[in-house]
Amino acid sequence: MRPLLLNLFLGLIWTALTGEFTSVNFGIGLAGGYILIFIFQGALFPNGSYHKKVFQVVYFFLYFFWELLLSNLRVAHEVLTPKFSMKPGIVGIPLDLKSDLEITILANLITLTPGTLSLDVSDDKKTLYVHSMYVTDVDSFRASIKNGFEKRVQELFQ
Amino acid sequence: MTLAAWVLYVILPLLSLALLFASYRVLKGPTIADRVVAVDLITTIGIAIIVCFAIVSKHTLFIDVAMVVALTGFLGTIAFAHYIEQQKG
Amino acid sequence: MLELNLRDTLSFISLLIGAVFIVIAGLGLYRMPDLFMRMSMTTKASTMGIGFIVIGVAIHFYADRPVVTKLIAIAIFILLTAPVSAHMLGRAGYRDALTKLWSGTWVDELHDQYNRRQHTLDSMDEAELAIANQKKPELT
Amino acid sequence: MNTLLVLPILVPFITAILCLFAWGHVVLQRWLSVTGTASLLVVGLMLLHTVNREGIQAIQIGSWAAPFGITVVVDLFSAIMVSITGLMGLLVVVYSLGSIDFERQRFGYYPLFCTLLMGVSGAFITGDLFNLYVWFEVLLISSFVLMALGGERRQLAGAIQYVVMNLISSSIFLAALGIVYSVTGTLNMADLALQIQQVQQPGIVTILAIMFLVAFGIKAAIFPLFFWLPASYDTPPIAVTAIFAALLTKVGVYALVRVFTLIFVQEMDGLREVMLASAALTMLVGVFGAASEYEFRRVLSFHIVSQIGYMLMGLALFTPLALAGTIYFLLHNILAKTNLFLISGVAQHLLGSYELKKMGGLYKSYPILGVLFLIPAFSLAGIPPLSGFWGKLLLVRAGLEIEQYLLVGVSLFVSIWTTYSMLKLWSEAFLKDSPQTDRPAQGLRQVGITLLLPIMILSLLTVLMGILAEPVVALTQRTASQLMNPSDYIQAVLKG
Amino acid sequence: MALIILLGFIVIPLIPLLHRWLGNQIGWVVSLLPFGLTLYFASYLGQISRTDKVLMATYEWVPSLGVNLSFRMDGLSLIFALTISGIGTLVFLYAGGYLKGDPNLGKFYVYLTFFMASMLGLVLANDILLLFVFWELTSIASYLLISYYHSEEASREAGKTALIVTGSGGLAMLAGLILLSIVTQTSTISDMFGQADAIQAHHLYIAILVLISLGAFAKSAQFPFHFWLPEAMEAPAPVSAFLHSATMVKAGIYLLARLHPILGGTAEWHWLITSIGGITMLVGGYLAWQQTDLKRILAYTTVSALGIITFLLGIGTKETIKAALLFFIVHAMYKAALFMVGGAIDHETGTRDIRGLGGLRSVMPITALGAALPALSMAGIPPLLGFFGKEVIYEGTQHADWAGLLTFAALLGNLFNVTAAGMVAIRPFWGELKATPHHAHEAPWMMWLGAVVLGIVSLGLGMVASAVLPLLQQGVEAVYGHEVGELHLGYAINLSLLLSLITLTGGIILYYGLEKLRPLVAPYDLGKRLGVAKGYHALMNGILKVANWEGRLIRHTHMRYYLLVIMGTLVITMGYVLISQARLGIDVKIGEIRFYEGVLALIIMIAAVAVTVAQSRLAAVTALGVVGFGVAIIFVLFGAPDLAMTQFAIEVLSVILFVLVLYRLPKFRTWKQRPSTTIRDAIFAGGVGLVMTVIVLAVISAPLNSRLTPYFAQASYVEAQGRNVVNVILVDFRGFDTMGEITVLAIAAIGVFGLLRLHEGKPLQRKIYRGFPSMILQTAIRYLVPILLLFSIFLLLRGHQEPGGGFVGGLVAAAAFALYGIAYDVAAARQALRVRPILVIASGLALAVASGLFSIPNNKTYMTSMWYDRNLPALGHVGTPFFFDVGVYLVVLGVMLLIIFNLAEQEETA
Amino acid sequence: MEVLLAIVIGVLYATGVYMILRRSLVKLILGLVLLGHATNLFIFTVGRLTHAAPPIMAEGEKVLLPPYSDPLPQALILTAIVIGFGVQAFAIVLLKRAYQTVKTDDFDTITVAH
Ligand code: NA
Ligand code: NA
Repeated sequence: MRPLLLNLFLGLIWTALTGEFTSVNFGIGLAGGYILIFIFQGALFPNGSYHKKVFQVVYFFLYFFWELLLSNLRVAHEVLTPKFSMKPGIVGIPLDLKSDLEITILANLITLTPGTLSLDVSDDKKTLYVHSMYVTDVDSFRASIKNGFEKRVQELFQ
Repeated sequence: MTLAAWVLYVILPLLSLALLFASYRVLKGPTIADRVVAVDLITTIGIAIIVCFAIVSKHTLFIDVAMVVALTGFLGTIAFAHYIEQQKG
Repeated sequence: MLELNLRDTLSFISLLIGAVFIVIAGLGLYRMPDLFMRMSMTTKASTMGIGFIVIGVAIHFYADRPVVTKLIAIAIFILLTAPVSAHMLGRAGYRDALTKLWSGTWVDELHDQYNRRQHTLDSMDEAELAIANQKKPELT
Repeated sequence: MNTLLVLPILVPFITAILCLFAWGHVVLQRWLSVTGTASLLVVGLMLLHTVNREGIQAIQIGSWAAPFGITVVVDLFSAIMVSITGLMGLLVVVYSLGSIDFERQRFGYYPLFCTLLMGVSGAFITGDLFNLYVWFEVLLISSFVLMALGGERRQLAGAIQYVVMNLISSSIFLAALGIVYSVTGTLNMADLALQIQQVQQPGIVTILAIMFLVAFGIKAAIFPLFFWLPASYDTPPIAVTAIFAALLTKVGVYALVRVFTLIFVQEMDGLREVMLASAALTMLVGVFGAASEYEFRRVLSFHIVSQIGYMLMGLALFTPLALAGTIYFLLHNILAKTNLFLISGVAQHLLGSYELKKMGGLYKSYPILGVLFLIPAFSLAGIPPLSGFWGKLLLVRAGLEIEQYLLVGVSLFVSIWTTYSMLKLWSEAFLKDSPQTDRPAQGLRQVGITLLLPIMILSLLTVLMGILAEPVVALTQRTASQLMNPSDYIQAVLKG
Repeated sequence: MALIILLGFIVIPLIPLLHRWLGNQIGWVVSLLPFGLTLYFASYLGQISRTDKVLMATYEWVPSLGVNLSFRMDGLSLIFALTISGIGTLVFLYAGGYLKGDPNLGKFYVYLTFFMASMLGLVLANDILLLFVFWELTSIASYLLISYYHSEEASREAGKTALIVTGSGGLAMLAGLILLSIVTQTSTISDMFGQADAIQAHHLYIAILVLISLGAFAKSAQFPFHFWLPEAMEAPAPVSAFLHSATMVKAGIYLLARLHPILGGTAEWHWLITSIGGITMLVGGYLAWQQTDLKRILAYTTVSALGIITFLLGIGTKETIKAALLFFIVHAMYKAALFMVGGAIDHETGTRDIRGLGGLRSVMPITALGAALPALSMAGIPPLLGFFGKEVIYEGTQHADWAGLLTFAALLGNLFNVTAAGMVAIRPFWGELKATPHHAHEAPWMMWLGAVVLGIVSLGLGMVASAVLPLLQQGVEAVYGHEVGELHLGYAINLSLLLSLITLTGGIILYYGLEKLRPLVAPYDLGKRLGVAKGYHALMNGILKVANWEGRLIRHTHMRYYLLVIMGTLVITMGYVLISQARLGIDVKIGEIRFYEGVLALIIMIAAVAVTVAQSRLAAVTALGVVGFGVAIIFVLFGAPDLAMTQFAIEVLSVILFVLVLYRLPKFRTWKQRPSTTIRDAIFAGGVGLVMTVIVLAVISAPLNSRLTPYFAQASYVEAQGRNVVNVILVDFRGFDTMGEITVLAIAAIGVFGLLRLHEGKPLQRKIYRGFPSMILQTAIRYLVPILLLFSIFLLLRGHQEPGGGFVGGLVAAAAFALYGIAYDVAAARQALRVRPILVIASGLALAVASGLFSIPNNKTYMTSMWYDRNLPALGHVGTPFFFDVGVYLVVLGVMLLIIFNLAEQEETA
Repeated sequence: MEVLLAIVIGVLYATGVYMILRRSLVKLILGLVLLGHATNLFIFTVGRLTHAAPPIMAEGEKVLLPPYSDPLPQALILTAIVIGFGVQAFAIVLLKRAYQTVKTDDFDTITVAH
């Protein structure tokens, strides 16, 4: 499943790059992608499967961009005003997500949101450590992550 | 004034300003990670300058350059990060 | 600005927003007191900034489909890679003994879980979470 | 014909590539490189034959007419140099078979050796100044690696100095190329010869000439740019030193001769005094350095410097006879000096040291080796009728003809001190009794034919080049007259 | 004639074989050669002496230089040739006895034959350069023979001294000979004879005369070069007899005689040659009788005799020339004989100190006879030939200008000879038999034969003196250059006879007063006072001191100072040109500088300065990265996208390299340097910068009229099928450059590989690297790697038309694998690549080379591009440049991976 | 801009030369890299600057129409950059090895070793 998707994805990128939206070109992109995936299959897909959730994806992205914009404005304010009002801290978030991909997406989303930064994942992949500029309360911070991004990522992959 | 001129006289100077800030951090540090963060930002600003320059020059070719910068710049940062960790061994 | 048509105006506004975000990222890098906050600022502000700039350029070259796709590719690529490099750098920075957390950093739950010798990182068990939840920031 | 002209580059290159494919199969690499170098020799001789008969040959790589593409041009000078490169390559590779340790062979010795030859040949046959830079870099990087390969302490120290000097030389060369293009709009050497006369800013041309003099002067190891050589040449395995001694500084000399006879002819007036002084000082510092040394290879290394002085002398005198002298000297020196290095390697093999104080007794135990040593040693000292004599004769005569008495005096004085050094080597390593009484005498048979054969051939050639000097002298004179009349060269390149 | 001369050289290789077969019997067999030669030359006696015939033979040798194998046998040559071969025969025999049992006897005969052949060549050469060749060969032979006992340091040193001294003279002579040939436009001696007037009028005449004389003086041990000859007595006796008395040391005299018709007859000649000869004669004689070593006495008398002959040649009248030649013959015979006797005594008794010798006539009667006859000849006692030798000398000096002075000088010189004759031939044999280290016996026949024969010949010729006249006549005419009228030799009562008597008496008195006189003159020891030998060694040591000083300087000077020298050379010369050439005409308008350009320039400059002041290595590396990045942006701004791409990619990889290498190295000491050093370096550096800035401004002041670019603009698409002109240049117009370039990369990678894997000549084990994996990175990488690879192929394929190409493509591909290696580990990345990087490199190089070969079957030059007519999907128009670019791609990929993988693996061992 | 670039080039040369005159080998190599940048920029500048006009033809054109940046210096610099990189890579590793073997970063100690 996932290899196939990746293959399509690569084919699309190829056509996008070459800028020639012809069937032949797409075919070549597919073939090229197939070859690449074939060669590096073992390295790329040791296990796991891929679930397709197009609508969730769209919704998810919209949500994400909104969050991104908001928090960007917040830090912009922080930088542009002379006084610092940060309450930074590093907080461990217990994870319900299981797969590497899910955790990675979550971590990256957190990082992309200004003010927060995924520092590390524990070796047993059960805790994500996040640095945030605004931790007024550890508990509620944890909850905001869990109810925000984590929930949505979970939905995406169910 | 055309868009190219606006880019030339507004956008590129702004980006240069950001470049100055970032350069300050490269020189100042204090830790190597700080410098790398700054270089990373410089790379990003570089990408911005290049794509904007495509407007100024009316040559879309420069966007390809930006792609190369984006792809390889990532490698640079990762490598740095990786070896900052290695140092602790 | 009067000489610009609507498309150019949109394009310019987008570019301007992007450029401002990038300047903010630069300023953040300049001003913020520790590595993690500098990273917090720059990784996203710049991502945001580059996003808007790419959009602005894409609007300008809207007719040139390969160019637009390339620009989108750049944006996506940055979106994909920026957090990964931030994570890597942040982790490395944290593990680097020279990196100092800002004095205002009031909680560090990672500290006790990370074994500097073995480079192992434990997760937080229930008990630790419970204790941690009691923490409140000191008022400064 | 067309293809023959690129073979000096392609033959060693393809050999190197095949060696890379044969990575891990040292025996195969050995055969490949012997075959490849032998082929290079054949190619060189064929070129020499062709050029000798039909005049200067030029081809345009990729069929792009000069000056737009890259021209390969072979005149007598080039053909001679390619031939000698092939010869030395073959002999030193054979010597390497028995002298380079297995580990070095395993880590790319042979392909590197071939790319070195490729770069050297390329430098000799290219007709394009930037392309010359490229081949220089090919031979330099090969030499860097060969010098450092093995990673012994002394090697690394030597290599660092060698690398640094050459990088600086390359920087100067490159910057000069930028200026060349900027003021003439061309890179083709023949075209450049014409365009440089149109340059309205003569000061710039002088600066260019100085830059080339310095850039190539570093590579050729002339005064005051020579010191990297004695600091580094005694550090790698002897076969490597030998091939370096044979070819590398000589490429620098070749380049100096080429640009100053073809391109900066006008600038010779202004730079001549500088070159004459540099030639004299190069001879002197080299020979004095050698006199102060008591290590076999270091003595020889300093003599490389000294003899570069003679070659520069010929260029600085700038008469057909003098240039013939330079070329003759070049050839003679390649044969004799390489041979001496090879012999020093055998001596080390037998006695376990290059330190003259610890050596001795070789003549008693291995009289044949002694004879083989005396031939190149006396030749280097200019003793007739060995090859060195004719080189000296040509240069001295050329100098006297144009009344450069002081320089001639210096060259003769240096010749005496060369004799002194050679006698020192002979006396210390061969004549005196070995101080190491505990070391069991090894038979010369244990040295192996791969070590002795190249030495024998070189000694034989040194003798032949002296006794049957006429063909060589005549050839160098024709070569010199070709160089002094660049119009043939220019025409051959630009006619299409 | 040439064959006869070559005969000696041809025989040489046979001698070691002969020695192996015949052992100690080799002596008399080898002697057949000189004996045969003697007969050969003797056969010309009649022809030459009777008919004025001059035999000539010329073979081309190096006609390009006008040097020919030109030989000439006239009276002078024949006198010398006969002496050489005749005495040679006796010495060859003698050596067989003297060195009997010596394992190196074969070698000895090789040298001796080599010498004889060379010496014959010298006296028969009719070409001054050919003569010089043989001249040098005799020096070499002499060297080899003097250092024959090479285990002895004294022998080695003596040989070296002899060679250096005669060699130095030889080089001066070479210069003189070349000048002579420049003046006369020939190097053939006989062609010069007619040009004497022109030569002597030439402004170079003095130089020629002095230079050639220097050579002759050094070779013939004339003052002040005489000191090498006594030192050369370290050689075995046959050598002393042959080379250092009879023949080789006469070469200088031969040369003066030979060139007398060309150079002689002038006041300069007279003064120079006569005075040097006279001084030598007196110094040699005076020093001779102060010696106690038999061979040294003989050596100094030889010096003296050489002085006499030179002196006579200097005077240059026909009488003195006659005297010189006759004395040459006389001296050769008696001195060779006496050296052989001396050798025999040494051989038999084990000592050469005359104070320890006496009464040997009883045990060595034949040797005593062999000594007596030559000694009588030496003392000038009739009826031996020596008598005439002395007579003609006085006859000559009496009739020259300054007759009184010259005659007195000759008398003194001869007087010493009489004394010396007594010392060597009477002292050891007469009186009481003294105990010696060896118990003396008569020498074997081979060792006395020579002396006896020479003595008898002296006697015989003395009794029939007219026998030598015909030859002497030809010799004198050859030297004098004109007919000289008929010569005479005979007994007559005249002033000469009186002088001879005075000489004899004085000599005898001196001989008897010797023991008393020696301590008297000791305080005025001329030998020590003059100290020429000391002077020579002091000179050599002085030069060696300079050399050692230089050697130390070079060994102990830091490389950095050399760099400073180079920078200084450049700055000063170029600065001088810039300042002195006002014509540079810098004419650049400051023009518009855009704000962002200014900022960029500023950032580059600040970063560059930051590199120099950075406190940590990685700080410097990051600053350097900023410089590179800035340069790349400049490339963007000025229309060089390909350049910018490459610069960016290379910059990233450079940073990785630096990080890989530097970060794990322990902290280094920082080197405190004195402020003065820093300032000095800063000034030099600033100078270089300033010069380069000025050059830029100067160069761009004139318009650039490129010959090439308009062509590229026209032909790039039409003829080379590419829209990206830079790429077309790289893979087609100047593809040859690129071929070299990828070779450089390949070699560098192999070099890195070798450096990392070989340490102190031994292989290092590859360390399996274990990093600190990040799950996040690994997950992201799985998606990024294919994208990067795809992008790299994209860059490769479209490079010919748009920015990109094999190089950047390869770099991006390498980046993909490098990322994979970081995220997982190197082993995984190697596995992902599947092929060894070195094979990727090899394939790339092979493809690049092969792409150029397609044109060859089509009869086009190498690398001529060939295009497939039809468009292929995705690839578009395919041609050989495309394959070339694929080769580049593979090479770059392989190179980067070879370097990065190995560096990363080595990390662990750092 | 040419004047400004000329100054930048001067500064790069000056800093590069200054660095290669230091005692530290690391600095030496950094200096060589700076010299490399200086040289590339030097060639670029003396090959004349043209604003924003890459020597690449637009789709459909058959010849390159002026104004365009001179492609030849670009190609030359590209070659020089790549060659410089190769040499630099080797030099860096040489430095590493030298450090590991000689145990010092001191250029003086290394070069006066006999
Ligand atoms: Na050399
Ligand atoms: Na040194």
